[in-house]
Amino acid sequence: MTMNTVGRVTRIAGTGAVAETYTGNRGLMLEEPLLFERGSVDRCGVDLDPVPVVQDRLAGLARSTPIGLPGLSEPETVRHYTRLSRQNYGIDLGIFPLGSCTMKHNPRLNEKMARLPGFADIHPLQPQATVQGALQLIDTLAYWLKTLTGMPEVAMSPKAGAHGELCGMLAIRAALEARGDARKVVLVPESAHGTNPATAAFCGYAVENIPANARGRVDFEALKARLGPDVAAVMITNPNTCGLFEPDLKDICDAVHAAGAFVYCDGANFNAIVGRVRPGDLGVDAMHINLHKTFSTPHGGGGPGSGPVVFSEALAPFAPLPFVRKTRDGYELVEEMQARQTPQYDRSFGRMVAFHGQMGMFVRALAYMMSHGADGLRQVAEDAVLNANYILASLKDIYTAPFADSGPCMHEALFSDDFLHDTGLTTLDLAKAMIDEGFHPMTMYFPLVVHGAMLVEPTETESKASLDQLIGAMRSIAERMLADPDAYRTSPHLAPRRRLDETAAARKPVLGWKDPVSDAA
Amino acid sequence: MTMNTVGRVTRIAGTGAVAETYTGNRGLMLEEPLLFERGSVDRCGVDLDPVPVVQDRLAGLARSTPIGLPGLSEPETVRHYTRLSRQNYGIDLGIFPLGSCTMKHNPRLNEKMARLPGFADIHPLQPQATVQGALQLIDTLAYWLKTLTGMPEVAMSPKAGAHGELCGMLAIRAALEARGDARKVVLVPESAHGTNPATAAFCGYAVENIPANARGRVDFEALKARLGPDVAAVMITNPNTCGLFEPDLKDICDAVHAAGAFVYCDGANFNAIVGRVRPGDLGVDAMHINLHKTFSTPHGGGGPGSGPVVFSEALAPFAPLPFVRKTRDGYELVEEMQARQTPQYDRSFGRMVAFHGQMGMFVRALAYMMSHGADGLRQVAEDAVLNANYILASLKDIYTAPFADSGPCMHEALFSDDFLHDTGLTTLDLAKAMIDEGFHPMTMYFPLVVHGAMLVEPTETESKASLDQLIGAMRSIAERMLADPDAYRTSPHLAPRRRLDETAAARKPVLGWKDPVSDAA
Amino acid sequence: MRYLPLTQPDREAMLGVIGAPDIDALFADVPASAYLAEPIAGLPLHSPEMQVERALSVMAGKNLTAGTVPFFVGGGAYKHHVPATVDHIIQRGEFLTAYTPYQPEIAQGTLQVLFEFQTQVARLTGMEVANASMYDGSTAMTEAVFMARRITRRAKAVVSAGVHPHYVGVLNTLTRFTDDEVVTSTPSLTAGAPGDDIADLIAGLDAQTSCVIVQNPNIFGHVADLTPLADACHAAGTLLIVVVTEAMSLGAIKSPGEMGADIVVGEGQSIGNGLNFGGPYLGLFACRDKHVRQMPGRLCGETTDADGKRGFVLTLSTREQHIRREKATSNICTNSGLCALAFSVHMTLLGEQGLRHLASLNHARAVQLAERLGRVPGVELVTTQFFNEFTLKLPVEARPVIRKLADKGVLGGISLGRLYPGVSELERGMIVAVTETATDADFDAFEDALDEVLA
Amino acid sequence: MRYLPLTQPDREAMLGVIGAPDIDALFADVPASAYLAEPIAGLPLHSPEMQVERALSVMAGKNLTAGTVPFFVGGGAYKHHVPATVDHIIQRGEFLTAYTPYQPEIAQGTLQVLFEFQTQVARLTGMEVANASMYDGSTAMTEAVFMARRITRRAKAVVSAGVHPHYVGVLNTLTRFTDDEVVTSTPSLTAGAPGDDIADLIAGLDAQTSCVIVQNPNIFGHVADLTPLADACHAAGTLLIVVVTEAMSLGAIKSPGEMGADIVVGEGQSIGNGLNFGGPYLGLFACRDKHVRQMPGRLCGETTDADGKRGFVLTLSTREQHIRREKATSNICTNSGLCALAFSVHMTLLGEQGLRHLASLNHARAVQLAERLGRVPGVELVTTQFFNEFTLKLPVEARPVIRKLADKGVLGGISLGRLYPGVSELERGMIVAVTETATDADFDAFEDALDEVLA
Ligand SMILES: Cc1ncc(COP(=O)(O)O)c(C=O)c1O
Ligand SMILES: Cc1ncc(COP(=O)(O)O)c(C=O)c1O
Repeated sequence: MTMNTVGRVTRIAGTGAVAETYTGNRGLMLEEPLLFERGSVDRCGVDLDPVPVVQDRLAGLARSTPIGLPGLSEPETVRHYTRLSRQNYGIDLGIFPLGSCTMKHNPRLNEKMARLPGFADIHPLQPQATVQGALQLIDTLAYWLKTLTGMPEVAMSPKAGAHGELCGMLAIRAALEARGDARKVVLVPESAHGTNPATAAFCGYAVENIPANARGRVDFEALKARLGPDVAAVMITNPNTCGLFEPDLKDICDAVHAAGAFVYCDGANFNAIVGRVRPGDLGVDAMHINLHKTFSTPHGGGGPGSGPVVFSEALAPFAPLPFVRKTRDGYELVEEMQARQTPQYDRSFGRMVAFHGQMGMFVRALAYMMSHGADGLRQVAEDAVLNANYILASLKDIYTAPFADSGPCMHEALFSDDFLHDTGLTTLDLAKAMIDEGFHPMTMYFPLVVHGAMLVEPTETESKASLDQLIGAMRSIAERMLADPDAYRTSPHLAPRRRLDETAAARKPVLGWKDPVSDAA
Repeated sequence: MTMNTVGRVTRIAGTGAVAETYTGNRGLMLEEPLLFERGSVDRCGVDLDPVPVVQDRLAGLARSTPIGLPGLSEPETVRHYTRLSRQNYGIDLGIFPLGSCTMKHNPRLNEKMARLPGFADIHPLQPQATVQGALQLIDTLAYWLKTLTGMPEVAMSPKAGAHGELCGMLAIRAALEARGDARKVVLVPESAHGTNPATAAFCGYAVENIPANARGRVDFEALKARLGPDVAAVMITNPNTCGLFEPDLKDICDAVHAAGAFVYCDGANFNAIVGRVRPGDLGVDAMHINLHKTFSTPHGGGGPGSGPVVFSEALAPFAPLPFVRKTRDGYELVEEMQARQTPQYDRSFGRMVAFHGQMGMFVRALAYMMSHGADGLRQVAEDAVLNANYILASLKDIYTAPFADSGPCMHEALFSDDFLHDTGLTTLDLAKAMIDEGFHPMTMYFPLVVHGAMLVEPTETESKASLDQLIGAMRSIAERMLADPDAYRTSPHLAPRRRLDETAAARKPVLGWKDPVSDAA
Repeated sequence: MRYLPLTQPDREAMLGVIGAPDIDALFADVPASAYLAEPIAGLPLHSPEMQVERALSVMAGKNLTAGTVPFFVGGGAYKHHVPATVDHIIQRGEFLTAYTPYQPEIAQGTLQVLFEFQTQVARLTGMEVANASMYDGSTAMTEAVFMARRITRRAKAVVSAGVHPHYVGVLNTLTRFTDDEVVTSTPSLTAGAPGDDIADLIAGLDAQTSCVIVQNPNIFGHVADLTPLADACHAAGTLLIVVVTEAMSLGAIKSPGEMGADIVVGEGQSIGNGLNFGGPYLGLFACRDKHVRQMPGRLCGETTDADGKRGFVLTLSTREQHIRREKATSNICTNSGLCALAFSVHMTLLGEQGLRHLASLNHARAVQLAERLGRVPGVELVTTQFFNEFTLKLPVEARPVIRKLADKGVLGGISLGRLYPGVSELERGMIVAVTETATDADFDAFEDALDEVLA
Repeated sequence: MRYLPLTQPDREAMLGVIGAPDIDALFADVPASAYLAEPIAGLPLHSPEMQVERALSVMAGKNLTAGTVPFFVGGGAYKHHVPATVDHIIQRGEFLTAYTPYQPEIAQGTLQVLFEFQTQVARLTGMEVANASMYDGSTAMTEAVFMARRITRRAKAVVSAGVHPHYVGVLNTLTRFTDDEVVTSTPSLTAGAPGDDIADLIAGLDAQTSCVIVQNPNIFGHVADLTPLADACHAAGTLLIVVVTEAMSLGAIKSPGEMGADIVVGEGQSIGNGLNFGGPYLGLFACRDKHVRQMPGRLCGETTDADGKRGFVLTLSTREQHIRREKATSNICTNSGLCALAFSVHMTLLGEQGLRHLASLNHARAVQLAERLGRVPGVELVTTQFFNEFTLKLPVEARPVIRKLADKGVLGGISLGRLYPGVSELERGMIVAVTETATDADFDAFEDALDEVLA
């Protein structure tokens, strides 16, 4: 029988019943051992054709030593992963209000479309004549993205938001070099997502921070003061990571351009303005779009995503290979060969990935865009902003809301744990209490400009009833925490695991399974 | 905040934490209101083309009054059903040892094949030339079923086991009438499944019971004694519902035939002998096969199933319409028209369903059979029997095993709650304790011939590790029940619901939602 | 073998625990003469997933798929667009691989769905209570006749000429050997009201009649007001059973309940379920509260648990075979649970607003096509009041016309010759169904092809 | 609109709570000049699911699907049979719709999968530790070069001529603006060992060389023993980075780890993932324990919870951008989580036994086809030691041959002319990949078509 660590048998209050079980399971909350504890190298969940006898051509390099890959029969495999899945939360289960992540509904139509063999079962290097439909799809999606952003060009191959940032910053680099101007400094607001400075550094820029003003926006004066001949670009997020629109963005763009630099816009928060504002109208030079946020492709527990980047006229010539062009009799994929042969393509800064980008995500995103249409996408932004403001308005009397006085927010509401100060409880404790209530918590401790930040992004795919339940629970948690703080220092209690020791994990990392026997031997 | 009924606030033992939540959720165990509480008639989760304006032709019968069907947006719909699904147990979660139900692994290949548009998107009344592949599939499956059972004919259209029984009993009736012999009595062993007597009664037979002997088999002497000119048929289950092979079945068949009657075999337990024994070799005249048991089509929370019936030469001419025949240039579906025109078909007793049976299940079953092949299916029976005997052998020292002395069982192990007699606990209590341990319980109180029966059918798709865990838990529960019975009178405690009041449900049935407002008005 | 977890060492260890020398020892009860020593001859051995997929894909490829051609076949099975969400939900392992909810504490998912389904069906049909599903519409109809017999203690059932002939066939099969008397008649293609025999049905009512069974819209697509029939039935102590083979019609047409039906049975395939060459489908069964204890099939009911929380259970099982055996209201056990889930998910997506819209769309499109085809020379529109299906009378026999249309890649409908073999007055009739899935291009293709075939 | 739950009354009530007169008030920060009053022009309005499905199906229908033709295209993306179970699992909402597991108490499913995935990848590559995935093989390779620079503090990377030219292209792009020096060379079709420059690589090692990057099997399919190269690298203080673009090969060929690699990167698409026209794919990244703190990407590690129960968390995040910002080891955030799940499920189904079998099957089939095609007049088999992919030298330029084969319904491989535009020595080369999915009939069709095209 499983006991808690102190070895007591716990009884369920109000009954004589024992709370621990022999299996460690608790009704439908099931424990699952590791594959390496369950499987063995001689088990197998596939049947295969017999291997014809041939003289091998492996250069004497046949793999002969044991690999250590356990297998399972098919029934065991299904069960292993199904049981594990049930230890996860997902949008399909409830609201997932992770600020900056735009966890919206993932339509199953998109999944179905992405699995059409005509999209899922074609090879990236098939002759172009055999993939005209795929190229058409990419071209159509590109058209939507350009039209929605009001930008003249788009690079489709980046694999995620951060990869899109890289693409944009490389294009800026290429444009600067093309004019013989090796500027090296990139200005990044303090509130920026970590990928922004990391990206800039990744392609060789020096990063400098720009402070925020008291209203949670970029300090325009500080920015202007720093502009100069060494500044290559400003990376700015709009709406920013405090969930606020940057009202000066147009002016910032003008000032940056006047200083001979470029504006990279982090478009992770495009959901707040899609159909309402075209970033091109604000003057940005490059912006990535997370198809896995605004355009509903699923996050899959960490990926894959897709991060197309739109470009201004100034950067368009430098867009990466490959790309799709509409020709008189179809669609052409412009790769190295075509770029060599075509003068107007030879300024491309080159290839960012082995193939043409995240086709699976393109199909999903286009299905989503076509479903919503221009009218629906506009409604998306409106409802996303409405939902966030409803939460802000409903909680700001009890939760500290650092920028609530400066007006409405966009698609996410920012709070902090200041109001818990006297209890010794923190944002972390509050998040864990939400887990017991059956919610995924909000984003914690981001953006860094607010201490103990809680960033709540409901998205437009939450109903009012869902928001009301979240608001009710968050109010109730806050009230209970203020009244009885000790009851909330060790949450969660009702999840598959209690609080996990992250410090111990990092101190002596165990990053893979070690077989007890073989490793002891 | 949700409280338990007595209104106390429960704290989690060993911490100051409160066990109840505002939402009623408990971590990942989520509560979900009824659709009728969540949705409303003006919400909608689909978009549709606009309706062209026409002069209607509804005979003045347009539906004008409110219907009361609430809708939900698509995200809410996905969530409603996903949350509900998580309150269910299924084979994908763990062993589902319901005796007589053959809850085996449901391969996903079968699901994929059944969804091929060439099978899923064809109409039953398309011209035959446009559905030759579908007719070929039915004919191929029929061939497998006939070959596996050693019977010359099969009726494919019955929709489930009980419907197959009906089919078989109607064929017997037709055969008797064809020889002008209006016998009306059907003999059914006490241990038979309820569908057997119900079916016999449904098509106008009088049902009489045959007792079981001390070894859990049909009392052959009693049966022989009852045979006579009024007996139309004997319905017998083999392996029987105690999980035992009927060793006298061949002799029974001979005796029944000698008395001018027929033997209907309930083939629900075919999984125990598939590939090892052909029922045709034992002399039965008709037997249904639950494709949703032996051949792995999923149970779907209650259905659909499929119950093809194999026939002996004596009954073959009476098989129902429609059926498929291989012709020189393809496959023919024999319906009423063809039957009228073809003398050898005119003895069919007629049609059992509107169309041709459970095509979706046929595809799955054939995919399963082809995957296993003749060799694999034989191994299925062996492993199913081995698994059941392993459980029997591992538990019979503590669980009462009424027939364990009479030798090995087949595919299921039968126990009773006799060993709990002094504790006042019953089969029901034991089943509910298994729920807390994370298992679906065995079949309870069936067959009726054993008091407090527990019928455990693991199937061949359970691993030894899975059986060992079940056995360990069942031993542990039994030991704990004997030691501390009071702790187990009110299980389950850890499932989404505690014990439900079935008596109250039946006393004043509430079989649908009543809108609080409109019904009060 | 990929579905079998036991390894050879497992098997040996387990035999050891059992104390059996080998696997054959466990089959000792099987007579030697019937115990096979080798895999059954004539069948292939096990096969990799890829090979099975290939072989079945070849078979599937030989069929002409509804979604790829102009498609107008109905007659009790309809091609509607099923949202992708539906299929996703029914593939959740917790729904797909669960059994009948006999352990309600860990089956609240299935049970709440059934409770919601029952409510949806009751409201859709305009009745008070619905069960948790039957096999299909045809078997549900037979069960309704038997239920009427139990309620009225009369044995004569009168079937309208407008009822689907396959449904009538099923009823005839099931009553062939019982004491039930079933009165049927052959329909006629009366212009404007094909198969409408309400007046005759009323006239024929007598004190022996347990029930009258009428289909609406009927097999020819014709829609009728059943209220006078219901009134007459009730005056005669007879139950009115209404059959609905196109559930979508209930979004547009007055419900059977509103017209006075006592029992409503139907085919629910149209909502949430694909064509599937005829199965699995979804039998709907609804009636009045007062008759619930005579209903066949499973019922889910509300109750509370030991903590006082709301929950659901299967209930009134004293009607059922596993409790009542030969005295049960039916022998049904396995039903159409997963199809009911698909129905319920689709209905939830639609909601009342969506259902009404979709039904109107079906109707309007059918009106458009009917009027177009009615203008094809030599073609007569026989059904003038309909939902999404109507009957045409062609200048020639319909069966070969339909085959020729198929050769041109148009699946144009069902010939009455196929449904009523040997009835020469009907052989020029053709039933055409139109749903939201048919495009204008499909209409054009159909009209052109029909023109050509009839030319 | 089906994805939007708010109704108009909801919106009004919510605006009331907010105290905003209308929705525009919430967008007050947007400059009027940029605030659009109407839906954006040039885009269609919202569309029913059925219409979207139809439009996309038309596009999909314009592509020649690998599964429908004899198919031999490889070059870093391979068509293997993916069991149906894999797709079922990755569609579980709890996996599909979860975010990165930042709240481990309710993400143990994803986390345990990652822990298992990391272990599988480490063992498969013969390394000590693997991360939780990168975008794809090509970006993983660039990250490996940057990691080597951090470890060695040297800036010169030497790339073997046998590395996939697209991978080299990605590296060149990323290093174009940094201080890194990348040494590349053009391969030659040396009979028996195309692209094999190990001797040159060894000869060229110097004290500035941070890393040598070599692909095995290389782009021409050629398999080489890397042990001498590894030894030479280590003697020079240089790291050996091995790229594997066909993960399946690791079931047949000695692992890079066994041959002395310091970092192994690869494309994991082959296992569990479809072709998808190039993405999403799965970057594999593995190294030695001692270098783990210089690794890019997420890592999942084991720990315990407050009750002492084992659990998993993301760990060592001080390497990552969200903590370290411009000092992070990489800018990667979103990775290929769901593709890693698919890989892991397929690998679990295979197990070591299945993987070895499948890899042998691939190899044997490739040997069979290589020997057949090598006998076609005028065709030379250039790669003689390979796994499941080899290069042929045709008597004529390969690009048009491949197009003509496609016209005959055979997708026969990749022309080197496409991969190496302008390198005339390579233009007659053609890379052919053979997996378990190719049948004997496919072989026949390929040989016949090639015969005809070359005739
Ligand atoms: C504001 C912001 N920028 C950039 C990113 C990086 O995007 P990705 O994770 O797709 O690389 C994120 C993702 O969380 C983000 O929230
Ligand atoms: C022994 C036996 N006979 C008959 C049946 C009835 O089969 P079905 O539920 O498919 O109608 C069952 C099903 O549980 C059974 O176990």
